This record gives sequence, structure tokens and C-alpha cells, in this order.
Amino acid sequence: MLIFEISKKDRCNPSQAPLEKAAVEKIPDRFRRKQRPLLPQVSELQALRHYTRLSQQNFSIDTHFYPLGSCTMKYNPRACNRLAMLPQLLGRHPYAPETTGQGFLACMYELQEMLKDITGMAAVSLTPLAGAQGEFTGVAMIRAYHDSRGDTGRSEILVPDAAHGTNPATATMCGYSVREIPTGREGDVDLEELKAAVGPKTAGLMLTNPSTLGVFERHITEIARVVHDAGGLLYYDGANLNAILGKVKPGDMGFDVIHMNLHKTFSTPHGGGGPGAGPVGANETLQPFLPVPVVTHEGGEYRWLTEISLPHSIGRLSAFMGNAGVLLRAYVYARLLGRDGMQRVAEFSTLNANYMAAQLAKAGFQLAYPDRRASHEFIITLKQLKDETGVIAMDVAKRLLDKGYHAPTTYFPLLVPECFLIEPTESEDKDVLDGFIDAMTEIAAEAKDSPEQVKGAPHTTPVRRLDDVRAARQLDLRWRPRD
Amino acid sequence: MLIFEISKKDRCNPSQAPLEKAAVEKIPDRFRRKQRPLLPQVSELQALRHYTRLSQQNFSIDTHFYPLGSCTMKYNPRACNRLAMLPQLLGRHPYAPETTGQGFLACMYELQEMLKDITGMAAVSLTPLAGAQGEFTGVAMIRAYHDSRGDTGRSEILVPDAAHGTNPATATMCGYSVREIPTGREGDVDLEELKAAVGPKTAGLMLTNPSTLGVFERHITEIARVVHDAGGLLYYDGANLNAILGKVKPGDMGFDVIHMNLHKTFSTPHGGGGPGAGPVGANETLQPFLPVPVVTHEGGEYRWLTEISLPHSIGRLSAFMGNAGVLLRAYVYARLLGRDGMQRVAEFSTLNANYMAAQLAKAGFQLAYPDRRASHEFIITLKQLKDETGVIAMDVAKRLLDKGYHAPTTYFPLLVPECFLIEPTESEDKDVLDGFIDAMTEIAAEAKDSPEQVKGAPHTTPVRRLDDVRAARQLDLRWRPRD
Amino acid sequence: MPFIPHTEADIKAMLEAVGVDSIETLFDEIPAELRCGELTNVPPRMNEFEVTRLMLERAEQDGYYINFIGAGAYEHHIPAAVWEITTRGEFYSAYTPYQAEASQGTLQVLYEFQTMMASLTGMDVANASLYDGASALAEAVLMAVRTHRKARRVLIPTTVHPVYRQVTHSIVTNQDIELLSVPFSKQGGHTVLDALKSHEGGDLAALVIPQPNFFGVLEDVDELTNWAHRHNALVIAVVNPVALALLAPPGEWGDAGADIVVGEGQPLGAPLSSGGPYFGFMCCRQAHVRQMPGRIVGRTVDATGNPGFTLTLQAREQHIRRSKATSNICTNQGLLVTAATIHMALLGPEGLERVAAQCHANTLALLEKLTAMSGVERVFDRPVFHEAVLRLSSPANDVLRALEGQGILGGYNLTQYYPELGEAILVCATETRGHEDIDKYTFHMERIMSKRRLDPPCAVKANPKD
Amino acid sequence: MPFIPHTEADIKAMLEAVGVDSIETLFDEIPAELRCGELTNVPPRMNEFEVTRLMLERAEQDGYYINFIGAGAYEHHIPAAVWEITTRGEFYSAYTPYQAEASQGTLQVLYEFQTMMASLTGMDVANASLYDGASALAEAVLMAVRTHRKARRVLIPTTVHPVYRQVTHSIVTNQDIELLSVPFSKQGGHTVLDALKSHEGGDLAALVIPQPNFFGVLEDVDELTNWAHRHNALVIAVVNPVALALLAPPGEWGDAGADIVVGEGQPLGAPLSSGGPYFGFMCCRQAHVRQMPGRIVGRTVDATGNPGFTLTLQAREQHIRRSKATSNICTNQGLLVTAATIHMALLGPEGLERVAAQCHANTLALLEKLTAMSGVERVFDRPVFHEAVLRLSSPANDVLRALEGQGILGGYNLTQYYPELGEAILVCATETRGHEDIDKYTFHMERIMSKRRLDPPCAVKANPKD
Ligand SMILES: Cc1ncc(COP(=O)(O)O)c(C=O)c1O
Ligand SMILES: Cc1ncc(COP(=O)(O)O)c(C=O)c1O
Repeated sequence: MLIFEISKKDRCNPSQAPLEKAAVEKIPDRFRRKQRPLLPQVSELQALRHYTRLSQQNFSIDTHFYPLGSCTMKYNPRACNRLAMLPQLLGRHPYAPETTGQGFLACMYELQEMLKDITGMAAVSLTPLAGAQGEFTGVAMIRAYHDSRGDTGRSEILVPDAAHGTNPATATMCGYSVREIPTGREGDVDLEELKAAVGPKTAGLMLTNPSTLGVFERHITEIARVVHDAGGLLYYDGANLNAILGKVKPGDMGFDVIHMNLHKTFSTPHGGGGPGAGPVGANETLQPFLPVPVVTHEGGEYRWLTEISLPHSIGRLSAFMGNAGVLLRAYVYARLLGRDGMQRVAEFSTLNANYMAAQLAKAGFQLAYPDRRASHEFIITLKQLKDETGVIAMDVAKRLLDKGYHAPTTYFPLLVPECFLIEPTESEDKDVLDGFIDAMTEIAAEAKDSPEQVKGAPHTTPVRRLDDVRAARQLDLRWRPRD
Repeated sequence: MLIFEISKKDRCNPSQAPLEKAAVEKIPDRFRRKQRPLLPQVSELQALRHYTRLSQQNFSIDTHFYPLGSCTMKYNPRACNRLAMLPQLLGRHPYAPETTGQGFLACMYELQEMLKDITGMAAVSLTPLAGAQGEFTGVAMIRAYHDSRGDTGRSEILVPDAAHGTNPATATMCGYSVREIPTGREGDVDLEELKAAVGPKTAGLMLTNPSTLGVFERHITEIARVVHDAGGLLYYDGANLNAILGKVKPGDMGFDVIHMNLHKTFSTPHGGGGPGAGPVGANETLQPFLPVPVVTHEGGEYRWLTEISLPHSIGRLSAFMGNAGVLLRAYVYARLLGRDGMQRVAEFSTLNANYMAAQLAKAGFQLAYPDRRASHEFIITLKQLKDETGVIAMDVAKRLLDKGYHAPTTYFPLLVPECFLIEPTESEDKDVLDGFIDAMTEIAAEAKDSPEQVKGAPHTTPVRRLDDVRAARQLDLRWRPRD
Repeated sequence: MPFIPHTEADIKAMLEAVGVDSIETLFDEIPAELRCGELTNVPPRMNEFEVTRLMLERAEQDGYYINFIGAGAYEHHIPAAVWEITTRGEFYSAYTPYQAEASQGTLQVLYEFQTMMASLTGMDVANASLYDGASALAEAVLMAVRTHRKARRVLIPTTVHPVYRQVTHSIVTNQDIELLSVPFSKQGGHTVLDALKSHEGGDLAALVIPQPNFFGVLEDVDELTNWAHRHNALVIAVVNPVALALLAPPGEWGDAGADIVVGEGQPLGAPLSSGGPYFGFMCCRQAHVRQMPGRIVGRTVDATGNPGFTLTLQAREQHIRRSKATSNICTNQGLLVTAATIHMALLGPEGLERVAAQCHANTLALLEKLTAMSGVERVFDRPVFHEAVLRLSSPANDVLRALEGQGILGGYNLTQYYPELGEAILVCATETRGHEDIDKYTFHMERIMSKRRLDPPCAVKANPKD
Repeated sequence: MPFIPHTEADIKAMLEAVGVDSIETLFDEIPAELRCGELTNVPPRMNEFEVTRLMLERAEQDGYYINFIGAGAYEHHIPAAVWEITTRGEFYSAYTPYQAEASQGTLQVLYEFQTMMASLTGMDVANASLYDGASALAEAVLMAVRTHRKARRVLIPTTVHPVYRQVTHSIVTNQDIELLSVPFSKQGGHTVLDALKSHEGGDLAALVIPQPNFFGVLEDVDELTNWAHRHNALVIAVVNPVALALLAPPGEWGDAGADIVVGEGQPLGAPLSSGGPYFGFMCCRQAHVRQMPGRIVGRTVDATGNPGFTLTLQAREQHIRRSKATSNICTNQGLLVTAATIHMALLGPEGLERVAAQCHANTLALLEKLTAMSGVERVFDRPVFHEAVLRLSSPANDVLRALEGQGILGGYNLTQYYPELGEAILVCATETRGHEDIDKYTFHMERIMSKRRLDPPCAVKANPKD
């Protein structure tokens, strides 16, 4: 039932609006709307009940194990939510003077300082609104750097074939063409191919380490040298920072610029799609190009640095300062974790991934990189299962839903066939991991004994398997009243 | 799965407590605990997930129609919750001086004033913690009144046979014996029986009007006269105030003392069992006996009146001032409703009840009092269904759960066989009522065609029909570890 | 219409179905002369924004204070998760779980709560809550008298919270129960066996034992328990649940343990909130469970043999037993119990113990600093948990007011209930009152006291009775 | 360990299963020389209580102000229910709904949102959000250029929010797109056809039309739309969603309506929160849907024929189309969209219209009072929605600071971006700024301005550039 279907004409919810409609005769008729928009006309209870019941149709971290690779679905502490929603913090206008926001700005400044340390970078800007915007920022900074040196012939961004889709898409948005670098047999970038690819056209390389294949790029120092030697710069996709928090810093690996996904590593909620926050860190070379605003602390006062004091900045990426409420949540999380807690995140997310990989391998599943350590995530390929039973990765994913587990990331990275990218995160207990492994084992057995059971999954969710093809062919993107 | 079953030794949740254990050597050993209590050892995520999932196993107003007669399960506005939980209000100590609580006390004072007006009483004390404690208060005041006049021979409280169980139980707690007055054929108190029962032993009469039979006691003025003439006083059980809010005042009906259930009429949440609030109002005769504290407003300041200024008070009923947070929610609700909104509550709860009664009657169900107007609730008796099909009221109640409706109150009042006491409340829409009526009609058909379907209900809830007899016989009131 | 979803068309259709032409007609059985006019003292409605603003202003007006008052309600840190889950609609807006199959969430929470409380107190069983600590004591007295059958006299030491004693009196005296008080030791602030002597021989239903007592002092619970049992009286323990993380559970007091345990549940996750809602808890021995007031949840099985939870032993309750019920209680404090259960689950045994230990340590630190000043002294010499009585050389009321001016609530003024102690206050520093707060308190106290030493307000004020 | 559930026993068992003897070993593929030491600039951890206290103190420090600033972010009343539901764990802690069957809650909310936005803007379809209004404008420019195929020049009037223009510039210029500005009428504060003349003939991909514009002024949207279409350019509307409850929807502008509509969603239920998270929305004609960036939800059926919801048209997106995607956006602002959907459902068409009308009325009331003073005047003579530009006879900065001292944020200082307007500020009174607040503003403004009239601070300060 859609909210529109419980709506009725003439119903109105008068506690939520001014008690009467004020006069608007000063707005000439020609500017005015003639017909009311199709918004629901429901009581407060009807709305509340409708959306409460809808919420119950979601899987979420708060209700289910959610080992979605590359997404770092870990516990989102409730304190972060509560403290970011204190009335004074919620009520502050983005253009309120800095004098009225010293408490808020102190949090932002301290967050910048912590992120600098964690990434090994010289400076951080908190402003990008998500990972992809952070990527855009980083690559735009690389471009601004080359441009600032009059080095305008560089037109290519190198991207490993295992990269997340946002990497090539970002390169395009920054006006670059994309050159893919293949992955070697063991999951590292193919160094020879890289060497062959770099050259005077190379603006930079986008890399995440550990990679989306769930392994640490062992030749990172050499890669950095190769790219730098060719005059290119290195961009670090920080989506996998959880794996190395407090263990190794991207700055030390040779990266020039990095984005972080605070909605992953710093546990701010994913909110069914967002918001996130994608702060960017830069080394001294790229620091002048950071987007504004950035917080500074001088003479006991916090204030914003803008394009006026940072004339080389690539500029602004959003109307205000960034996703402040998300940044506040990340700040609270960082204070709760502290220095040691950061390291532990890397340790236990890695332990969990390696444990699951080992147990799944024992249970007969094929690891994509059996000779490698898993980072905080790892890949299994279900190709053999498919060959033997006709059951594909998507079927197994759907069947997991029946067993009360959210599916891992499927069919990404693209180079591994029938793949599951599994990221348990550090906040899950061994019993939960064991339960998931049992469920996988059961499903593999079902695939042999009763494949229809698996192919017909899910059976217990609010809807059965949805017809995606029809969704795309017979577009139905909004509700319309019958009459 | 119980929380204890996901608990593991040595697990601890260190964000929630001091980071280290302080020294306690000043507490001699003989006072100390030797073994740790059996509290769960779980992570924050484990606790959160466990209780979030448990919550989803409840029916509630926020998720289901909940026409539980006598309970007034109407919408609990979220604003009431939010505003009662502002940090400063939550943080105030009950013994903090009045000077630090003028904002809070202003709300309490204004609530008292509104409740006086609504009930037609001379004074109100907010302190009773629920309806039953309000009843105790009222009857204890009646007793204090008689005692204050040296009139100590009165040992009986009259209670109609339809009364809620708390009425007779309260009379007992106040040291009275209970005398039941039968109900007449049309649902009113049998006046002749009442006249025969009153006398020098009569301390008072406890009555709710409209009664728990869902009808308005038409002879209330005469009843009051009869009891008063015999030297007794009248106590009004305010559980059904929703039906008459702003339409008729208990004080005008002749009642001397009244409690209100703010968790019913004033829409504070039931919370799966409580808390409630049972303020008491009294006319001038009983006012001196009201429990303390009471808020007063003098010289621009709000302060508490205690036993010192109210020497005839029956005293205190709780350690502090009452369920302040509940009272704040009721205050916010009253301000949102306002004067006119109060009347509308009575009007639309009554309209909903009469509509459902009419439609159910048309659908073939028997009304207990077909010739009467329904108040905000009404009764159907399923005796005929039982006689015809063997399906009893409890079976129908359980089957309603399968259809997504909470069951009405069953088997109360006791004098109507196989009864459903149905209270839709004003906050439900006609479509919801129609859906419920359809469900009832379907169930009646099922009772004839496939009675096992109904007797075996519920089928779709997290557990099937529970064995209450076993629960009482093989008491299992706490979990114990296996080993 | 706020909170009413009816449209004009609905109203028309509904009236037609009922067969009346106006809603007003539905009230025609109410005698016309009783009908009231407008509710003149109820103001016209406000919209949600207006009420929000009003409440924000009132909350601002009340402000924040650094609180060193305990006296039965304690400021503890409540994990954010507690109320974020507790106020989920499914818990918040459900009724008492009468339809068990549709209430497994609430019922399982209550069963877990009962398990936790039974273990914390060392008793066999717990109920699902009573109103608050004070009324729980009253119910325990009634229960003890019912259980004892013979005696109707109950001993309540004056070291029990004075308001608890008042409330118990208000509630039980109508049933011809006699409450006898027991004086405390001037030196220790505790109940000594000598003081009980005079009651030996008389028929006693129960002895109430607070631990810690109202003064924060630890009572000799083993001796007192044994004394009571020797004299055929039940033991009613009144305890602080946080203290129990450190202190011996009543189930282990003396040779046989307490018989009934009650207390205020507020320290387990309920915000101070000017006094409520909190909740009372009650535990007892299995043998007495049928005399217990309040809801009790039991585990059972469903039609297919799966475990499930349901309200049980309802034959004790008013809706079944009516005038013969163990109590008239119906609505209890369920939501607070939900909060407490989550609170305890989040803290765990280690966390609760750390909280208790830190409360103790902070209070000792505060006491040390305050009593180092001249004009401030400890009144009792016995060990305390997280509260203690201090005697001041200046009028308690004036000192507390001066502290309030500095944003500090310095303690609970004992002069009303215990005038014999002189200008005494009860101070408490929970785990939320760390060094910073203690230093602030000490700093201002020092200033206030020394000002008063050097420059007493005026001659009259020197009279402690003023 | 905060947020880590592992026990010693678990760790041991897990290491054994992996076949290593320490967790450290699992990091042995990281070159040793890269390993870092302690994070010295990350402070040691605090417990939740300590952080709570810190944050409460910081929030207190920032305090409350009566806010008359708009300029792209507006203070509206948000019903309490909105965030109480939005922060339910099931919405709050879910990912992007990749597994549709396990995400019907989020997906249906998005479908409902798309329906509401399409109707509010009068367009065919809406996406499921972009980051914010400014970046949505940049995406609209990119989309217009992709759709147009031939031209890469886009006209952006200077009446568009200056930061939106900056952001668009930062984002699109790397793709060789030219942004051309259009000056505004000095008298009306709007974009006049005359100013567009110079661009006729050139190849234009799109014209951006703000309504209301940054000055709060209503643009002649019909004429502008027709002009653009006549010159074969697409129309990108930038609108305020609350204003749309009163104003003609872009779908109905001119003869053919706008082609792409974007805007800042913040006024629909997002708290001001120092600037975010908010959300951008985008709507377009059905014909252009395959060029839209961002997630889109479609309704379809499941294996049994029942309706259900799923992400659709994913072939536009980066995870499928990679370097050829319509945008690199992945994570969007989903939770804010959930809030907006609930917000709109609670207000309904009547409620949103009342909010819009009250904003308008309050702003007019404010303008009337302020311009009655000498030294305060309206700059533009055209009708406004809920913002307007005022020119002051004293330096804007000084006046705003003086107001701030009285707890009032008096408006947005325009001198940085529009020095040509003199000492001008942009003021806004939403429905939350009623008489009381307006009177307070007026009172203090009167005092400040008259003091400055009588007693200008000092000679140098009279220079408006200072
Ligand atoms: C490896 C990788 N890079 C980049 C991103 C993009 O981040 P966001 O979704 O915050 O834009 C993601 C997120 O899915 C990712 O997994
Ligand atoms: C008619 C009636 N009277 C009294 C009560 C007792 O109120 P409470 O549950 O608040 O103690 C109730 C509640 O169930 C009731 O319905």
C-alpha cells in the first residue's frame, strides 16, 4: 500500500503547519500555482504507521548481519546519532557567524587533525559530500596541479581493472580519459603493464589499497615510484581504510591525495543510500588545491578559510561546508575509539575476514586469492557451483536473505566470475560469522539437492524475487491516481 | 534467543562505563559481593540488534490497529515524547530547588488547571502514578473524610458488577469490604438494588461513566443523590474520560473525587505496560485530603505545596512528585489539542464506536446493548457463534492477529458472555474500521467453514498459540545457565 | 483536526450508517442539564511548532546544574542506545502484553529483566515492576503481612528513606498494619541490634533493612537478617541496584537471606526527569511468589512446542481476583523496565561494577576534599557507598543556596527530616561527577564557608534554627 | 574493546582456524617499512559519558539564536515524528538498496518521494536525490549538455545563488563547458530578456532559471522559458520546494515547461545543522530520464506477480557504465530523502501551502517594519517569496554584529558577492519567525540604527568599504 492510497481529499494534519493560511495576495496570480501538488493527505498516525511498517521491511545493520563487501557495514553507535542531534547543533544556520559556532568548529578542527594523522597527509578538507565527490576532488586537484605548472598534455588517468566504478566515472567527470591496468594472478596490479602504460599522458593513478580484491598491494612503493617518475600523481581511494587504520598510512605509501569514506571507516550511517562524507587529505604538493572551506585555529579562535585565503583551491563542491551532521557523528566515533581503538578496528576487521575466508575454504568454497592474506574483506567465486548446479551467485545471494543474512556484494569486482565480496567488519561476533558460514554451507547443499529452492529464493522476504528487466523496460517511476 | 544466550564470558562493553575500575578497598569485605550477577556480556551492536529485533515482534499502535476496550489505544504524538525528553528536563533532579524548575513547574501547574476545568473539580493533584493508584488515592480520601468527621462505622464500598478489577481491589487496599451492585438489562446500574444496598455502612460508590459496558449511565444524578443521601461519597473512575471530554464533567454529575488515566485520555504511551499517570481531582469537600505534593503559583513563582501546608492530606504515594515525564507528555498533548480539540476527541471516538457497532450488527454480530448508544466503546457477545461453531471469543481474538489487527479486550466485563469490548478511539480512520469489520466477517465465515483454522490461530505471529496453563503450572520465571 | 483523520465524506457516510444526522445526536443519552459549555481554562490549541518553542524556552529556563544530590534518585550516564531503542514505537506504543502472541517483544524483555533482577539481588524470582521504590516498599510490607499470616507489625528503621516511610504509611495503614520505627546509631548512622531489642517477643511480620541506608551508610545486614529470622519475622531488603554490583546481594544476607527485596530502579537507565517515571522492583523467594503483587512473565511453549513468553500467575491480580487480589496494581512502569533491561545489557556485570566503584570512589574523593575545610565534617563513621552526611557550621539552607548561585546543587538538606543532626546535608557523587566537578564544588564551598567564617551574615542568622 | 565483541577465547579459536599465531601476522604482507607507529594526534579514547559531556558543553557554547538568515538554507518547523522515524535503525543503518527484496522499506519510500517531487515540480520523473542543491545544479548542467548534444555553453544569471554558480563552475569546467553569466535588473533584481539578447544566435545548451531567485525575487519564468526554448536551449529550473506549494511548478513554465528541475531539498525536513546533510533533488521530462544522474527507483512485480520496488535504469550509473556513466555519484543523501518523504506526508498539500504562505507573510511583515525605519530600504521593487534585499545606511557587518550581540542573526551579508548593491543584506522570515521574533528584531534594529544615526562610531567607520 502506498501512502497515496491511504490519502483522502480534504484531510489535513493541522498540528504540523500554521493554524491558518496567511494571505498571499502580494504574489501576482501569474506566479501562482493553479493546482495543488499530489502530496498525501493523511493523519499523523497514518503517516507514522505507514513509515514504521515500511521500515520493518528493511534489512539493516541494526537487525541483520550485512557483510556487503566494500561497504563496511559496521555498527553505527547510537551515541553518534544522539550527540549530533543536540538541539543547538541542529539549529545552527550554515551562514551563522563563526563566533556562534566555536563549539561546532572545534569538533571539525579536531576531526581534520585526526584525519591528517590517520592518513599521513599534510592537510585535510572535510567538505566533499561522499566518496565519489572526494574522488572528484582528488582528481580535480591533480588536474589543477598539472595545470598550475602549465603541464597540460596529461590526459589520462590510470585505473586498475578491479577498481570501483566511481573511479573511472570520476576520471571522466574531470575531463580525463581512462586507461585500465590489468590485475596479476595474485591480485596485485600487473607491474609490467603499469610500466608500459605510464608516460607523458599520465595525469595520475587511482588506487585503493587494500584493493577491492581484498588484498594488500605489495608493490605499492614501486608503483608509486613508477607513476611519480612519469610525472603522474597518486590518488588513494579510501573506501578500504578500515583495513589499515592505524597500521599503515596512505601518505607513507606514496599517495599524494586521498579521500576517506567516513560512512564506512568512521561508522556514520549509510541511511539506506546516504548521506556520507568524503573528506580529502593532501600532501604538501597538493595541499594548496584543497577545496574550501577548511577550518583553522588561530589565536584561540576557530574560523573558516575560504577561497580568499586559499587562492589555488579547486573551489567549492557544495553550497555550504559539507555534511556537517555526518562529520559530527564521525567525530564522536573517533573520540569513542581513540588512538588504540583505531588500530583495533583494522585488527579485528582483518581477523574476521581471514577467519571467514579460512572457514569457507574448509567448507568447500573457492577463494579468489587463496594464497593471499585477506584484508578486511575477501572474495569467493561460485563459478564451480554454477558449473555443477546451475545456481548462480545471485541465487545464493537471494537465498541468504531467507536465512536472515544480507547478501555480500555480488558480481563486483568485475574480473572475478560469480563473485561474492565479503566484508564482515570488526563489530560482528564469531557466532554470527559461524552462522553465516553454516548458512552458506546449507545453501551449497541445497544447490545440489534442490536447486529450485535456491533459484526461487527469496521465499520469506516481503516480496519474492523482483523482475528487474520489467522494471527497466516498463518504466514505472511514480504513482499516478487511477482517475 | 535470549540475550543471555549470546552473552560470553569476558566480553565487556567499555564505552558505557568508566574506563577502569576504581578502588573500593574502603568497603570492608564482609559487605562485598562474592560472585558477579548474571548480566549479559554483549557488545553494543549485539544488544542493539537483539532488542531491535525483539521490538519488531510486538503489535503496537504505531504498527497496528489496537482496539483494546477500556484502554484507549490512540495515537501517541511523537512531539510529546520529544519535548518531554529535552536534555534539561531529563537532567533535573527531583530534589533540585524549585528555583531551578520554574519552567517545569509552570507546565505542571497549567496541567492541573486544565484538568480541573475538564473534570469540574475544585483541585487536582498530579502525583498518583497510574489509574489504580489514583483509585487508591480517591478511596483513601473518602476514608480520610469520614474519619475526619469521626464517622468511622462506614465499612463498605459499593461497586457495580461491571467494574474494572482495580475498583474492588482498591477498596480492599483501603480496608473496605466490597459490595457489588448488579447491572440492569439495559446496562445501567440497577437503581432498586442500589437503593437497597446503601446505608450507614456505605463509605462510597465507585463508578465509571460511561461504564465499562460502553454506555452512559443515564440515572447518574439520581445515583449520586441516593449515595449522598446515605452519607456516602462518589468516586469516579476516569478510565473512560475519553468518551465525554469537554461534553460533560464528572463534577457536574455529582462525583466527589475522580482519577484520570493520562495514559488513556491524554495519549501518553502505554509503553508495553506503563508508565501511566493517574491524577486525582476533588471537589471542595475532599480537596483538603488530596495527596501531596501539589503545585501552586504565588507571587509569580511556582512552588510545591507539601504536607506542611496541607495538613489533612492523605500523604504521599511515591518518593517524589509523580511520573513527571508522563505528565509533561500529557501537557504537550493538551496544548496541541486545545479547548476545541478536547471536545472533538469525545465526538470522534464516539462516532467511531457507534459506526463500528452499527456495521458489526449489520454484519450479523450481536451487540450486548443494541438499544443503547455506544459511548467511545461498545460490546459484542460471541455467544451465538460459540453455540453454533464451538469457536470462542479467544479464538476469534487470536485469529484477528493473523489478519493484522490487535484483538479487542476479551472476557471483560465479566457479566457479558464471550464478550469483545471494542474501543477504536478517535485517531483511527474509517478505512481501518472497515478493514477490521471485514476481518471479523471473514472470521465468522471461517468459524463456520473451517473452525480449525480459527481455533488454531494465530498462524502468522512469531509464536503460535501459547500454553498458558503450562506457564502457570511449570513456573519458568527466569533463565538459568545450563551448566 | 489534530489527530483525527476523518474527512467530511467519511463523517457523512458514518453518520448514515449509524442512522443519525449529527455527531451531537450520539450524546443524546446524556441528560441535557449535565452538558457543559466551553472549557474556558483550557487554552486554544497551538501547533506543534508553537508548543516546541514553548517547551524549549521552559527547558532553557530550567537550565543545567552540576548535581550532587542523590537521596533516592541518582544521576548516572545512560547509554544513548537505551532510549533510542526504548522509544521505538513497537515498545513505546504497545499496551500491557495481554495478547501474548502479539507481544513477544515486550514479554521477552520482561523475562530477561526478571532474570537480571533475580540474579542481581540473589533471589529466586522477580516481578515485572511496581510503580517506584517507595510504593514497592509499601507493597512489600503488605506482602510480608499476607505471607506471615499471624503478625501485622513491621519494623522500619529510621535509616530508611523518610519519604519511603511516609508512603508506606499512607498505603498500608488502612489495612490495620502497624509500622514501628527503629532509631539509628548516632555514631555510625546505622541500625544496631540494641535498638531492636525492645521489639523482641512482640509479634513481628517483618523487619525492613536498607542497604545502603538513606545516609549512604552500610548496614550490618547479616546480623539484622539473622535477628529478624530468629524472631520469626520476614526480612524486607531495600536496595540500590547499582550498589548491588559491589555489595552482597540480599539473597545472601545472614544465614538464610532476605525474603523480599525491593528498591528503586531509577539508577538503571531512567533519567532524573524531576522525579519520574522511574520504577520499583521486587524480588522474592520462589515459595512466596503467589503472594507477589504485579505482573510476572513466564516462559512456556506454543502449540508447536516452540518456546514463548506469557503473563502468568494472573490469578494473583486484580483483573482475575478482584477484591482478593494481591494488589490493585494494573498499569506498571513497563517502558522503564525495557530501558533498564537494555541498560543492564549494555553495561554488563563488569560495566555495572565499574559504575558502582566509580560512584564510591568519587564520593570518597568529594568527602575528603570537603571535610578538609573547617566547618565541614562527617557525621557518621561507618563505611558508605556513594552518599554521606556532612554537618556544616553554617545553615545548610544558606550554603546550598549560595552553591546554587554557582550552578551547583550541593546536596540534600536533611534539616526537615532529621533536625537532630543539626545543619546536615546528604551529598552524593556518582560516576558522572568526576574530578572537574568535585574541584568546582570544593572551590565554591571553600569560598562560601570562609566568607561565612570571616563575615557571618548577621547575628540572628547564627542561630541554627533560622 | 569499544564496538568489538571478541573474547579472548574467540580470538584464540579464530587464529587457530586461520593458522596464524597472532593477529599481527595477518598484516605480514604490508611491507614492514611502511608500518606506522602510534597515532599521536588522535587522543586516547573517552567513554560515552565523557564524550556526551563534551558535546553537551560544545552545543551549549554555540547556543540558540533567533535566525533571520536564509540564503539557501531555511529554518522550518520539522515535525517531531520525522526524525523519530527516520532514525529508526532499519532506515538509519541500511545500505543503498542493492538487494531489493531486503530493502522494500527504503525502496518504497524512494518511490513515494519520486512521486511527490515529480508532482511538486510538475515534471514527469524524479531521481532519488543528489548531494545538495548546488551540486545538483552542476549535474543538471552536465545533463543538459549531454542531452543537447550540440552546444556546451550554459547561461547562468547572477540571480542564481553565488555559491551554486561557484560549485557548478568547479564541477563542470573540467569538461570544457562554458558558463556565461547574465546580469540582473538593478530595479527589479530579476533577469530581464534584454540581458539575454546578447546571447541570441550563439549555440546554447541551456538557460538556468531560479525561482525565487537568490534575492528572494520572483523571476518572469514564463518569458524566460519561452526565450530559451525559442533559442533551442533547455531550461534548467532551480527552485525552492516549499515555495512550490504556492508558485507555478516548473513543468508549467511558459509554453512547454522547464526541462530539468533541481533544487535544495533542505527545507523539506532537514535541520539547518551548520550546512548539512541536506539533499539535492532533480526532476526531468520522461524523454530525458536516461540522461539523469543518480539512483532511480521503479515499481515492478515479483515472481508471484505482486508489486514491488527496485533500483532501475542502473545502466546509467557508475557501477555498470563506469567511465561512460551519467555521473560518478554513488552514495547519495538517502536518509534525508526519507525524512523529506515523511515530512511531506505529514504536512500534505494544505500544510505545505500554509507553511509557504506564512513564510511569505512573515517576510512581508518584517520588511514593512524594518523599512519603516530611516536607514533601511528595499533594494528591489519586484514581488518576493520569503526573502528580500535591504540596503542599510550603516556598514552591514557592524549592524549584523550588533544584532548578534542581542541574540539575533539579522540576515546574510551581501557585500562579498554583490558589492555593487552597497551595504546590503538578505533577510528571511520563515513560518518560524512570528510576530514576537519580528518585533524583537525591529526593536533592536531600531536601537542600533538610531544609535548609529545619532552617534556614528567614528569617522573612519563612515566609509562603507570599512
Ligand atoms: C572502493 C570504493 N570506492 C569508492 C566508493 C564510492 O564512495 P561513495 O559511495 O561514498 O560515493 C565506494 C563505495 O561504494 C567504494 O566501495
Ligand atoms: C475502567 C478502568 N479502571 C481503572 C483502570 C486502571 O488504570 P491503570 O491501569 O492506569 O492502573 C483501567 C485500566 O485498565 C480501566 O480500564
